[in-house]
Amino acid sequence: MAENHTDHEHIGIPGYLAVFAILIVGTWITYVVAFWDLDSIFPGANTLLALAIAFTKMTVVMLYFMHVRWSKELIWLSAVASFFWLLIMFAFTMQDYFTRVSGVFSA
Amino acid sequence: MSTHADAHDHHHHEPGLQHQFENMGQQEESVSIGMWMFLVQEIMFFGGLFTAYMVYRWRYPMAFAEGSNHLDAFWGGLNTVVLIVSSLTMALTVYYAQKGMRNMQVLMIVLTMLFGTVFLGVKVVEYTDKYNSGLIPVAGWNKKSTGAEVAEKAQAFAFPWEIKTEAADAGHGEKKPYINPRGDFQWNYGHKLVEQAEKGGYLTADEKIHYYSDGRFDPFKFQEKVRMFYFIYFVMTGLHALHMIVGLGIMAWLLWKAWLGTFSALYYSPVEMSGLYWHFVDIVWIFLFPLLYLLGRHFIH
Amino acid sequence: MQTDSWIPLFPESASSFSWQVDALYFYLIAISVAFMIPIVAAIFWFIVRYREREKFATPEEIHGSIVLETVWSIIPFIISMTIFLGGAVVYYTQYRPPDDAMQVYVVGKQWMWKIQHETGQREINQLHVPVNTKVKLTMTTEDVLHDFSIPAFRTKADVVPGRYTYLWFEATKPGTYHLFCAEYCGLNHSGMIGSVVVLEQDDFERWLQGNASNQTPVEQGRDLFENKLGCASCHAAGSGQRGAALENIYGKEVKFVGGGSAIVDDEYLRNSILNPSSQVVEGYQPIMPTFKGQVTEEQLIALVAYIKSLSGVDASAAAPSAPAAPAPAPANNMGSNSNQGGR
Amino acid sequence: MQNADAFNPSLMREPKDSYLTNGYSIKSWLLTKDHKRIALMYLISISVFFFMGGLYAAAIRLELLTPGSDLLQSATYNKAFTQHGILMIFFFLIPSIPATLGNFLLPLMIGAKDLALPRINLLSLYLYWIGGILTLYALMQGGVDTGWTFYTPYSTTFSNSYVMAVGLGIFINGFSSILTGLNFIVTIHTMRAPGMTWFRLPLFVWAHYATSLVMILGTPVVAITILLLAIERVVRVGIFDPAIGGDPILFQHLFWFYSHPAVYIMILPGMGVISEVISNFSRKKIFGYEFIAFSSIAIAVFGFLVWGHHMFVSGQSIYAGLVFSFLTMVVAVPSAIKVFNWTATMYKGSISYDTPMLYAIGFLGLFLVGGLTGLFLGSVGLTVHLTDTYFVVAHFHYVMVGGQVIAYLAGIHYWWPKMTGKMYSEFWGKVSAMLVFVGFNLTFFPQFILGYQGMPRRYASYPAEFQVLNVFSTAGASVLGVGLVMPVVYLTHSIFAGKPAGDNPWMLPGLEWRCQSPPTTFNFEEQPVVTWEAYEFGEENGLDIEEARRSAGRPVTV
Ligand code: HEA
Ligand code: HEA
Ligand code: HEC
Ligand code: CUA
Ligand SMILES: [Cu+2]
Repeated sequence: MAENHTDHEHIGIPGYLAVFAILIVGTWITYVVAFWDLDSIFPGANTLLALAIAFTKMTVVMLYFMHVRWSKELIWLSAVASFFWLLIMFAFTMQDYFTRVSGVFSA
Repeated sequence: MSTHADAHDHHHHEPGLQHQFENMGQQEESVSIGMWMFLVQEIMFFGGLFTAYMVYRWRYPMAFAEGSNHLDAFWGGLNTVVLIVSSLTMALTVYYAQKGMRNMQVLMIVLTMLFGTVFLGVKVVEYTDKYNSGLIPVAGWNKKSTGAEVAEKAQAFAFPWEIKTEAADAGHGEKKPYINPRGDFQWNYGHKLVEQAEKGGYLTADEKIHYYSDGRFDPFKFQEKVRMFYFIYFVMTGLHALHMIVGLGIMAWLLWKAWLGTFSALYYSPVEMSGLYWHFVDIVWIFLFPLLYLLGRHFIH
Repeated sequence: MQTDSWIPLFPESASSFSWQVDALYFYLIAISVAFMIPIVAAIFWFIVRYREREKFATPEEIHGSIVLETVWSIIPFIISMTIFLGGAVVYYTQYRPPDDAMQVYVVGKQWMWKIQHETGQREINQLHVPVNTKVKLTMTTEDVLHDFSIPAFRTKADVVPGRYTYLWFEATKPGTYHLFCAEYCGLNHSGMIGSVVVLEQDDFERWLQGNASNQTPVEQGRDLFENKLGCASCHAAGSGQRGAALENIYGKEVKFVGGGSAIVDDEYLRNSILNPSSQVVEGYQPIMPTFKGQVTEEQLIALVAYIKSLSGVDASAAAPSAPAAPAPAPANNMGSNSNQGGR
Repeated sequence: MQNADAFNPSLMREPKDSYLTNGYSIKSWLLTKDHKRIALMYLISISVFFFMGGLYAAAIRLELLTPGSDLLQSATYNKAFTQHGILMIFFFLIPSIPATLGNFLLPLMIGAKDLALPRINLLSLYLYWIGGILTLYALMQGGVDTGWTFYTPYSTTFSNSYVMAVGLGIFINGFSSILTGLNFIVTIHTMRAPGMTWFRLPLFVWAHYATSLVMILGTPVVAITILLLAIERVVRVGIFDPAIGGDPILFQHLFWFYSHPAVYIMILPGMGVISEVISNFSRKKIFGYEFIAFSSIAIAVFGFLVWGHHMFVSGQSIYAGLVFSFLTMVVAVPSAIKVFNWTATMYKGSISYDTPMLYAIGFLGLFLVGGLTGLFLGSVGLTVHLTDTYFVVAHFHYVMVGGQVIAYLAGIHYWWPKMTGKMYSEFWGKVSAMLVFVGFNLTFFPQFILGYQGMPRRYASYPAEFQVLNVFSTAGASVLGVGLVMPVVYLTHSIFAGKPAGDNPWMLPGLEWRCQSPPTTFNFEEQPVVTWEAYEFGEENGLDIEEARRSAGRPVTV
């Protein structure tokens, strides 16, 4: 922001291209891996891997394309907090579904 | 400290400084925090959909895998790449705006818009294919076909899953003749996964309840779960596409501003903010692609 | 329902665990009073004692006190944990049906409660149960959410379309108690009320005799088939039928116009009634109207049982265990216009 | 930090030149970016919605006078309470304090010329209007009958009322709320005057910061939920429909994910007002400033973890019920901390009995009852009996009407001289405060008893044995209604005939009292520099108390 007026460069064109390369490779890996049966290693492995790659991609986009790396703590905080809140929503909704069968209300 | 400008008088010493601020730094910081708060809001907005996706994918993994297998991973992948490229050009737009390089800025904005449009174009192709194949979950919104083309095959009254099509395996979106006089949702690609899953004992108890009637696999019930997948698919990608369209609008405005040479090393925050928005939309797709198009592929291959 | 309690305005308490709920209630009232009295007293004391004596006075500053803050955070926290634990214990009793309970099936429907006993008796908006006996309700609904609520027993539970929920109680006093629908369900929500009648064991036995189910599902099905729904106008036995012959079709294979065939089973029969045109039997016109939305799940069960009986399949064996409730399959077909045939 | 403003001729106006006189045309109001004008327009709009909601309440109470459904048929009654709930919650209570007092005072309190994003502020007002008009249109067409909670599948497949239009209205209104919250957060971060550190902020500002967090993190979820509901209704397929394997309870999860935190949108600003009023009218620094400030944030954050306590009997798992019950107890603690600190603040103060203070004391008592009965409802075993009865109705009216509405009235009276430059009639103010307090208790206390007796809510007719208490309740509502109409009359009257209030009628140190009443368009002639802590009443902070006593240009209290 204001203080950063001088350091416009951030990572420069080579940097941006590198991030781009990571994204493309990430996409390619996701695509290929989706056809392997990793679930035989442990159930959900496919999902886990796909999401892990997606998270990595998101992180580099946020850090470099969205310049979070050079931003104030507040921006960091809001980025992290929003995912934390998503997590709350997912976790507390799913805790109901995961435990329903064993409960008395079971379907 | 800069001179304060009166509201009635728009000649600022610094370009674009609004009356309520003391200086440019304060304004830029405000705008940037505001934008991030907006993005937080957007994340929660899509979050509701992801929650729904999660619940039902957990409940009906096989139906979701089936549904996802009939999205076209090629087009989806292509679109991912297209969007990533547009993100790159967007990032470069900001870069050139900061450098005050008008021409490169304009070029990058045009490229970004171009890729954005390509993305939407591909979506149109995909949606059309769903329309033609009877995969839009809303009754009456699919292509209506009396099935004259296949009448001779005497399948006019067959159950949909009995219509043999090769498309289930080929899966590259060529049109397959089918009968759908009222344009209903028509899942006619069989239920291979369930057959396999039945053998392998994969099905969860919950799935059994929801796919089975009287202990036997019930294609009707299965079809409805697949339909649910397509509902979620259309809402998620539809909202995403809506965001793309809004994004294109913003980019058009930006293009005009950049053309006029508004942005410089001193004043580029509109470019930066539009960039944040564009990247956000990209990030949503980064998740949509594997979740909708890819998960469950390995069951078949 | 009112009340032999010595506390004024206190509702009848008539189930094995209702005293627990009441105890918890009084515990909470005690806590509330214990907090209200000092706080309100302090407020009154302060506003009187420290009332403004001089306009715009500037009293001495007091900044705060960590000790006090800690004390008044920890004490409420501990107390609130006791409230939670109390609630948890009672909840556990309320929502854990015992295994040895008498079974009753409940189906909610806009705007009535349909109840069927294990022994076949049916009731509407009334539930007769014996005193001092554990009763377990297995409940669902044909349309929207409802809630089976018996205030005197201090328990209730929502009924949810497409799945079963459960409720149990053990009534401790004979009498008649309110039964309410406590989840908003549309127009006549406040009319969806009834009563729970708790009888002495003997009276209950007598009641069972008196109300012995005089119609088995098959009989009920015949009644529907011949009179109420008019199926017989097309399907009556004999020649010249417009509708397909239904005698002895159960378990057989039928062929469809345009190819394809199916084995006739419960699900097929059910589907033929709900979606006749999805599978038109060879040799007939697709003229049978759909009965979707016109027959209830119960009636479907009865119809299927009757049609099976035409093939000599004994449906009555299954009758008692066929609950009034529909199969776990979603009971509500109105909600979806999903086209099941999709031809 | 002297600022060029002081030398800006356009700001060196006659004292009577205020934001109210800066342009009289309709356009100067509709296109204004001035937070104070926007706040006033909000004030008028929410009052309209409040009285419409109140009329529905009157209809409800009249119908419940007798056991049968004689005045209103079920169909009408169902619409009455639904529309009462929707208007009151979405169009009155949620914007009540933030959009009026918050909008007006935040910039004044932190020493800014305006909110950081004035155009966004105006946009939020317009969204509020569009949403409101759409809703009113739907009500005119025939209304909705789903209850304000819109539970599926009734709302998606069974109700044939105007769910779509109202849903859309609420959806749009949601974005108004989001934008307000966004604006506040930005403003509090970037627009504070020099010297106004975080811990010198008035607690009103802290409360609004916490509220804004909830608005931003929660509201979008209800927006998407209502969107899904609307889509499902239109295209007749969706994810909540049990007929195709959807789960109606998922709707409840998503709905309450927002709507529980939303009840804190509905109380935190009120708590902010009460912190101000109690401290200022006891002329004593607030007790435990940091604890009140952080408890607001704690309420906002932990408020997101307890939504399942609205679903104890809905068919969610037993385990989830226990978890949510546990967390509900945890969120009650920060509220307790606040109550204790408020009480302690009055100790050794110099307490005046002006109308705002009377309202604030009323708030303490009523919120206490409302909050404590919240604990009844949070205790899962007890809720199984109490849920969906009048006990719940009484609980939430105690916290919403007894809490927020009364805090709102306290705030309106407290800042009325600042907003209009006029003093209202203290006499009538006190009468109204008394009437509201008495009427309120008479209306809603009997409902606790009714609830424990088992009278279900949303009932147009009820068994005859519940009648006596219902008659009390209706009688109380009439008193309450009169009490609530009175402020409208004497406040309006004061605009035209009230005594001029002066810039600082209560002799308080806050920044908002250090600018002109009513303030000029840019609030401060020169940018203020803050050198004092919040709530310091001494003369050394530039308050000329002696002079004020001498002139005593205001009615002297008891
Ligand atoms: C302003 C709005 C508001 C506020 C602030 C609250 C505050 C609280 N509410 Fe309320 N609530 C509603 C509005 C509100 N509620 C509404 C609208 C509904 C019904 C919705 C519908 O179904 O239509 C509802 C319903 C509702 C339910 C569901 C009832 C049901 O339908 O079955 C529950 C259950 O737990 C609950 C609990 C609580 C609790 C624990 C608090 C706590 O935050 C209260 C904390 C305060 C205190 C505890 C008082 C001060 C403390 C002390 C003096 C010290 C003593 C304290 C301890 C020992 C811990 N509320
Ligand atoms: C901000 C929120 C808010 C406010 C302020 C109020 C205010 C009031 N409410 Fe309401 N209420 C809700 C939110 C609110 N309510 C909600 C969310 C529900 C649940 C809806 C649902 O179930 O979906 C509900 C439900 C509800 C019910 C339960 C209906 C049912 O379940 O069947 C009742 C019954 O007594 C009631 C009564 C009242 C009364 C008497 C007032 C009074 O405080 C109102 C006083 C105001 C006036 C009376 C208007 C001003 C006066 C005049 C215009 C003069 C003319 C009138 C007279 C002289 C009488 N409300
Ligand atoms: C308007 C005349 C008509 C009425 C009324 C009617 N049906 Fe039919 N029904 C038909 C015809 C014609 C067929 C054969 C064509 C088809 O399958 O749609 C048929 C087929 C059936 C079949 C499938 C028979 C088979 O051999 O596979 C069943 C089961 C059935 N009907 C049950 C019922 C029941 C139960 C009712 C009443 C609730 C009913 N029908 C009312 C005309 C009717
Ligand atoms: Cu059924 Cu309310
Ligand atoms: Cu809540």
